Amino acid sequence: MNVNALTRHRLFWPVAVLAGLLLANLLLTRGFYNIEMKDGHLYGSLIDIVRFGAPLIMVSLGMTLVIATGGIDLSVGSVVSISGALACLMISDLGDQNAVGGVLVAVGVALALTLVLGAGNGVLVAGFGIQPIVATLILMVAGRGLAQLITDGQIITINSSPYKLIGGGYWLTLPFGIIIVAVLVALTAFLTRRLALGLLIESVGGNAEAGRLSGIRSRGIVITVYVFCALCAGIAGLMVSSNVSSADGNNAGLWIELDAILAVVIGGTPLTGGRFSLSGTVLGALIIQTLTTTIYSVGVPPETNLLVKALVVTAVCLLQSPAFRAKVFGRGRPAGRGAPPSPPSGAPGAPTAVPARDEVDA
Amino acid sequence: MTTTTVPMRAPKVPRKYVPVLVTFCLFIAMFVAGGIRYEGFATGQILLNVLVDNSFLLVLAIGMTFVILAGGIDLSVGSVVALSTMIAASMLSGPSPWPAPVVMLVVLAVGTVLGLGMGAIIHYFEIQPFIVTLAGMFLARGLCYTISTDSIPVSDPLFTSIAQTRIDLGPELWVSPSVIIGLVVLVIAMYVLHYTRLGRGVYAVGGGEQSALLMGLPVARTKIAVYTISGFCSALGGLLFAFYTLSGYGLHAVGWELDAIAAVVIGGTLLTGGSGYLLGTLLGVLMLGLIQTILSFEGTLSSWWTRIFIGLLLLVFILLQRLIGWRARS
Amino acid sequence: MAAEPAPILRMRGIGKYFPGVTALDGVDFRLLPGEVHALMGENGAGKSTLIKVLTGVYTTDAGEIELDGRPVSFSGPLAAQQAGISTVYQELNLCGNLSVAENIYIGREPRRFGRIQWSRVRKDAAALLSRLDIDVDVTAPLSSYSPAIRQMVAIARAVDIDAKVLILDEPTSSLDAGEVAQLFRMMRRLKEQGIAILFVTHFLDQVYEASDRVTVLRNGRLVGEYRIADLPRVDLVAKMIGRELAELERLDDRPLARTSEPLVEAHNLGRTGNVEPFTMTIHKGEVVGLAGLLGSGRTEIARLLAGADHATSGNVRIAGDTAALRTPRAAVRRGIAFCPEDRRGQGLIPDLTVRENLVLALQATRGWTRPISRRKQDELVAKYIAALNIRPADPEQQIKNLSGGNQQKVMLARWLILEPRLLILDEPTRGIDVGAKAEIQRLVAELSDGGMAVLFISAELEEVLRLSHRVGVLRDRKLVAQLANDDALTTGALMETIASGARE
Amino acid sequence: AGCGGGGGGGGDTGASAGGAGAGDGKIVMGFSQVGAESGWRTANTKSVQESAKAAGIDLKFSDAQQKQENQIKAIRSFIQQKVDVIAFSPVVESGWDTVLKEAKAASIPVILTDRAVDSPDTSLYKTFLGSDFVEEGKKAGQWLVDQYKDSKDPVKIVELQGTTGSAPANDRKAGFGEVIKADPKFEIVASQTGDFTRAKGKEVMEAFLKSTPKIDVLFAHNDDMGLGAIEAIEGAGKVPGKDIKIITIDAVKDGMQALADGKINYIVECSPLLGPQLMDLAKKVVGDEQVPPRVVTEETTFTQEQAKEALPSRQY
Ligand SMILES: Nc1ncnc2c1ncn2[C@@H]1O[C@H](COP(=O)(O)OP(=O)(O)OP(=O)(O)O)[C@@H](O)[C@H]1O
Ligand SMILES: Nc1ncnc2c1ncn2[C@@H]1O[C@H](COP(=O)(O)OP(=O)(O)OP(=O)(O)O)[C@@H](O)[C@H]1O
Ligand SMILES: [Mg+2]
Ligand SMILES: [Mg+2]
Repeated sequence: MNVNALTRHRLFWPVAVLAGLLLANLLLTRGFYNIEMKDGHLYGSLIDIVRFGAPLIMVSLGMTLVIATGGIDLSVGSVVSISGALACLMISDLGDQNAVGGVLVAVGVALALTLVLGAGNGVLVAGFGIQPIVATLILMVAGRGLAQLITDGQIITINSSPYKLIGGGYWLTLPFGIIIVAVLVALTAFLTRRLALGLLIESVGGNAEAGRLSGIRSRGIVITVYVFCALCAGIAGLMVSSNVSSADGNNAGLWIELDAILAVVIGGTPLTGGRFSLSGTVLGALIIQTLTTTIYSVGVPPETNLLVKALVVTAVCLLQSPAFRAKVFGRGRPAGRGAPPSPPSGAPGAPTAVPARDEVDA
Repeated sequence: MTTTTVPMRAPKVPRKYVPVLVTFCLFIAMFVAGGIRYEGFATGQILLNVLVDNSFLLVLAIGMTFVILAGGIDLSVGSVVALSTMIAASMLSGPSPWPAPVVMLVVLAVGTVLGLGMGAIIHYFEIQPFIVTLAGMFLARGLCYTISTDSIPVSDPLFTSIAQTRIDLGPELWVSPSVIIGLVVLVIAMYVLHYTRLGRGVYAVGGGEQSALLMGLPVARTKIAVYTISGFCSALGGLLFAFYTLSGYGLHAVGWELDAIAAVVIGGTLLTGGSGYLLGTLLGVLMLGLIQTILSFEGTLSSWWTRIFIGLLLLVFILLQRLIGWRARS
Repeated sequence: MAAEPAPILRMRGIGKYFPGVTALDGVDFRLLPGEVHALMGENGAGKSTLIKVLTGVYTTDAGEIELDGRPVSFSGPLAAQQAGISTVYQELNLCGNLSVAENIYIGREPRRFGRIQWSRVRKDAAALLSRLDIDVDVTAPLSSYSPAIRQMVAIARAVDIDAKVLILDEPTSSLDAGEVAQLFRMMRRLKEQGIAILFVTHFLDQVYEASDRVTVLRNGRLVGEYRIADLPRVDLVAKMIGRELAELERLDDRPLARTSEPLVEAHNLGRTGNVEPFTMTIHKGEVVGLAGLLGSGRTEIARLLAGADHATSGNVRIAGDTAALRTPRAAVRRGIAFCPEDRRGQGLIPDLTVRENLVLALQATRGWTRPISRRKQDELVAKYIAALNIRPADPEQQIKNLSGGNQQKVMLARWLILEPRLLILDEPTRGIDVGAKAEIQRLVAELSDGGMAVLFISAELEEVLRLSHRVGVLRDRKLVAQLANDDALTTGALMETIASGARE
Repeated sequence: AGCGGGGGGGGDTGASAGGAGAGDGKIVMGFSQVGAESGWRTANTKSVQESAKAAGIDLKFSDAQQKQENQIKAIRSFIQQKVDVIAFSPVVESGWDTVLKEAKAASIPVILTDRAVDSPDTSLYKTFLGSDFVEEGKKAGQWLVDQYKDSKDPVKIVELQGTTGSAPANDRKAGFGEVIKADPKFEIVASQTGDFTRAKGKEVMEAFLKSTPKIDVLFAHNDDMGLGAIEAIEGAGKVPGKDIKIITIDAVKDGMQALADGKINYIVECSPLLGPQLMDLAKKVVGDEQVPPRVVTEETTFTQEQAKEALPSRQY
């Protein structure tokens, strides 16, 4: 594959940005690439990125499918807090918090609740035809209240080693969260790419009416996707609460919906629905988490955190934009994009460009 | 609720106004319900207070309506409000404060330029508005903190007098100057949307950018214009908020972008663009404000029940809006 | 030959290259003032691309353009419009969310002191449309009208713009004979005013009726420019497809309506406000054509039978069983396939590839748990790309990059793959070139011989007559007659029925 | 953003005194709370609600969801409802003059709790009841200075700040910085916001541990971030409280437990239990009695030994 084809690959720029961020750390952060064995598990900044990034990847994964159907789910942050809160509440009520059975029940109940919440979103969107952003806004607002209702506004602290495993533990030297994420990403990839779910989702998102006339049960698909998204958020919620062995109804998953949407979009899935890219989403989430970790490690003063973030996000998007590369780095823009056409530069005997006057007189 | 009259009246109005009408009737129904339930609720001033307390949100939502009608979205509005209050407060304080009118102009200019920049990036580099304005949101909020992490009080006489002026409308009825500003902006915006080419272009671009381009409409100008308008409205909203609170603070207006979007969408505007009315946006803002008012009259809700209650009210409202809308159409 | 006037428009050596596709290569083109110039070529020949390059939608990769003797390069349709080139593009480009009147005047509304005068917009639009014999509510949103009406609105908009050059890319593909006659009358009037008209169509009759000269493209290259009077039809076709077409063969005379077992029996099926209750039976292996004017309700009947709309009265029996066709899915499962007329709005999934668009309906019926293996997909796709001669023959090309006619073929293939019992085709040959049209007609005939029932809707009466065993005639959303396609039935007779009512 | 976060404890919240109007002689108090953004805040809310009940005061409670405009709206509506006294914890310091003037015009006395407002016109409110965040920061710094007064070696400090821009974060940072800057051996080597939450506290601390070669002391603006950081420190194979000394603020139950367990070295208390004092003040204010313009809550500091003693009797 030549360089040109490589740069044209849809994931080239996200990968390049991630590499750039990692490279920046090589220069700026001491020991960023050190990976040691500590107490039988891997330890280092790179491991941290995946470990703390795991919940974001989970949420973004579900979000990708929702966005592919042309929707959006603002309620994921609330679902994160609800699932963590419920699981921790149930575990804190256990006589023996280390009982695997009890923990499993708690996890099961919490996830079951997220399924119900997701179905609620799905029904509002697909059944009642409410615009996704408002439909999920309802749960976004009410859900946090629900989480606080569950925790009674306090932070529930638990002490359960089986539960701790989910988000804070290790298995086979690897953080367990990473394994969960890997399994779920693989499963999603299987369902969408090996089985035909992906095609149907992309059709619903690309042109819902055409999908309907082709005999796709689009309502069912849309509901399924919201349920899946809530489930992913629920698992992320378990990870977050397990990582700190406590449930914080108010702060868990706060603003994660924005980060997740950002990850999806950086990964190359358009918000208008249609084509989606799971690998792009994972990359996008990793970029965001690497950026966060970098900000912490490099010693950026907290007041400028957001400026750095704004800068990097803008840079990623500009690099990814073919129009930007064409305009700034010269031609090389894949031809054939419709709007907006730019006049040919330096054509021999340059013709007089006819400028667009602002208005045509009637 | 007393909404049964809606389907009977609806068929007489053109179909496209049905959503706005339904929203209006639901708003009235909710107000009446509040009046029945709470003592001292059903007064004119309560209604006016909703305006007084939400004039800045109204202005934001107006800008947002332009953007959403054109098929875009603007997440930066809340941060730009914060930045505006911050610029205003920091310029008005300190050893040598600037004159207030100059400050206002600077604030409006900064907001407008930010909007213009984002619009240009969105259009010329073909990047999704969601990320560009999200970056704008980070940027504006980040700039706030670089100005100061503290809140800065405003003691400028002009600002203070605007803040504390009451315009009497009758016995025990008053509004603030901000309400007048908000309503003036609303009227101008309605005029622009319905009686100028720019406004119609906004609808056309929202209906289909490619189509609009092939029809020979000035798509670039229109797209950039809506973000510029939104930037201006955010800055103006920021000024109104600075009047309201007489302070500048980097943590002001967190999450307002969602409030503004919600107001617009509740008002019946389609997020996909091309369909909706500013009157709906006004109703959406009033609706959100009314929910807040009901909450404060409810008085005994704990914090989380407050949130759940807001969610439930929204849900009921939106479901009714939807179902009545369906019935009225069919 | 009289001295030719200087061309108003001249394109030289135009090249346009898309990744993997050469759409145009060294094409010359000129347009004289006061002429109607036809641009001909097979699907994918590059006609629309040439128009888009000319009007600045695409940038040129090679070559130059002169308007009125001055070199130009437009930054976009707006600039082209301002320079006096008014265009109706092939993909209807109007805004469905705006009113009909607004679609005609947007961007150039009459204003006073900067304020749009809505009453004038409405009045002028109504007047303009009534001159074209279109009777619609100009304040209703355009999306509530059928593609044909939208097409007429687009034309109305284009001719109303003060222009030196008028470009019409397949304006007639969804119009019926009456509308076409209207259009031609208007074109003649404009021509007399000295306006140059570039006109793309796949109908040879129309080319010979309306145009003065013709430019033929093949595979993105110029074949030649001819005076239409000097070029017999067979030669024109030969130049377009690069070989002699083995005559536009007459399909075997269709046998009379088959009396085999009924497949679909609609009894008093209707939908208030859309189509009055009708009773109709379609037998196995039978092709039923539907004829009628614009908005006469053909599409509505198709949609009812396909489960795309709910019926408000009546019932349907399929192969003897009562069937509730509540959703398209229910219809598809009972073997009814529906290829809608609105390709862009209801057919294509623009971002997906040709392959994915092609297998979509089949996959939908199988459900997501039973994927079609990639090998099977490739097989099917290869088969239909070859059968319908879809170009470029690249299954992984995004469908939005295909030419209009090729998109239509993919849509058709999506339903053929299903091997349904009843195939409903609403304007399937719209925008399809002569060769491919004959191909599709033969295919339909073959399928019906194989036992498939077909409901065939087309604005072209000849086509309806050529294919159908029986013709249903609609007027004012009412099925007024069902005629056996015997020798007595001619297009003339059919027109008469459409115009006057039942001939039972 | 709150004074802090965290805390265990349970209990019910139903504080609705039934059907009381202004007419039956009961004092009606309108209370506008910032929100429920932390356990600290919830404990604060609960304390207010419970003591109102105990004191026989009819409480109208309104939650502002961390928005100043909501608080202003709530105060306006209290004025409209003609309550006897208004109390509120301001979200921010600035911007209250307008609405407080309205209250003054309606002759409704106002009590500030938890945080002050920066209005120059002190006649707008009767009194301010609450902690002094700067003082808290200073206490934390003072302990540190005392601990290391005999050592000459440089002391490397990392700081976990609260939510950027929030008053407690700004003030605690300032107070702490002011005290330690007296001696150049104290150096803050890294400082980052942990948003007052355990999760962020852990995440940031993990990054500090890797990027900063030597950390002697951690100063966290609240217990929760400290608790998160403890997990990170343990994960890195170090011993919290020994290898890295930890100072936090708040003294919620989980924090006190960790202090008693030796994982935290010092906690500065920031008490949320303002309710009883508030009700006393309210009664006095309504009864036109004189009240001091500033009432500082009774707060203390805890060492590990003190924590062990105090732990059993902690309310939250
Ligand atoms: N944006 C694009 N990207 C890639 N290929 C394109 C694009 N647009 C057009 N093409 C290709 O260019 C060729 C010419 O297409 P064009 O639309 O000009 O054909 P046409 O002559 O108008 O055909 P039809 O009669 O079917 O409308 C086709 O092969 C088409 O697939
Ligand atoms: N001339 C007209 N005047 C008013 N409304 C019309 C007219 N033509 C079409 N319509 C509208 O368009 C809708 C679509 O009609 P329909 O698609 O059933 O017609 P059709 O017979 O399929 O003709 P075609 O598809 O060629 O337009 C009709 O229900 C009607 O509302
Ligand atoms: Mg074409
Ligand atoms: Mg039709």
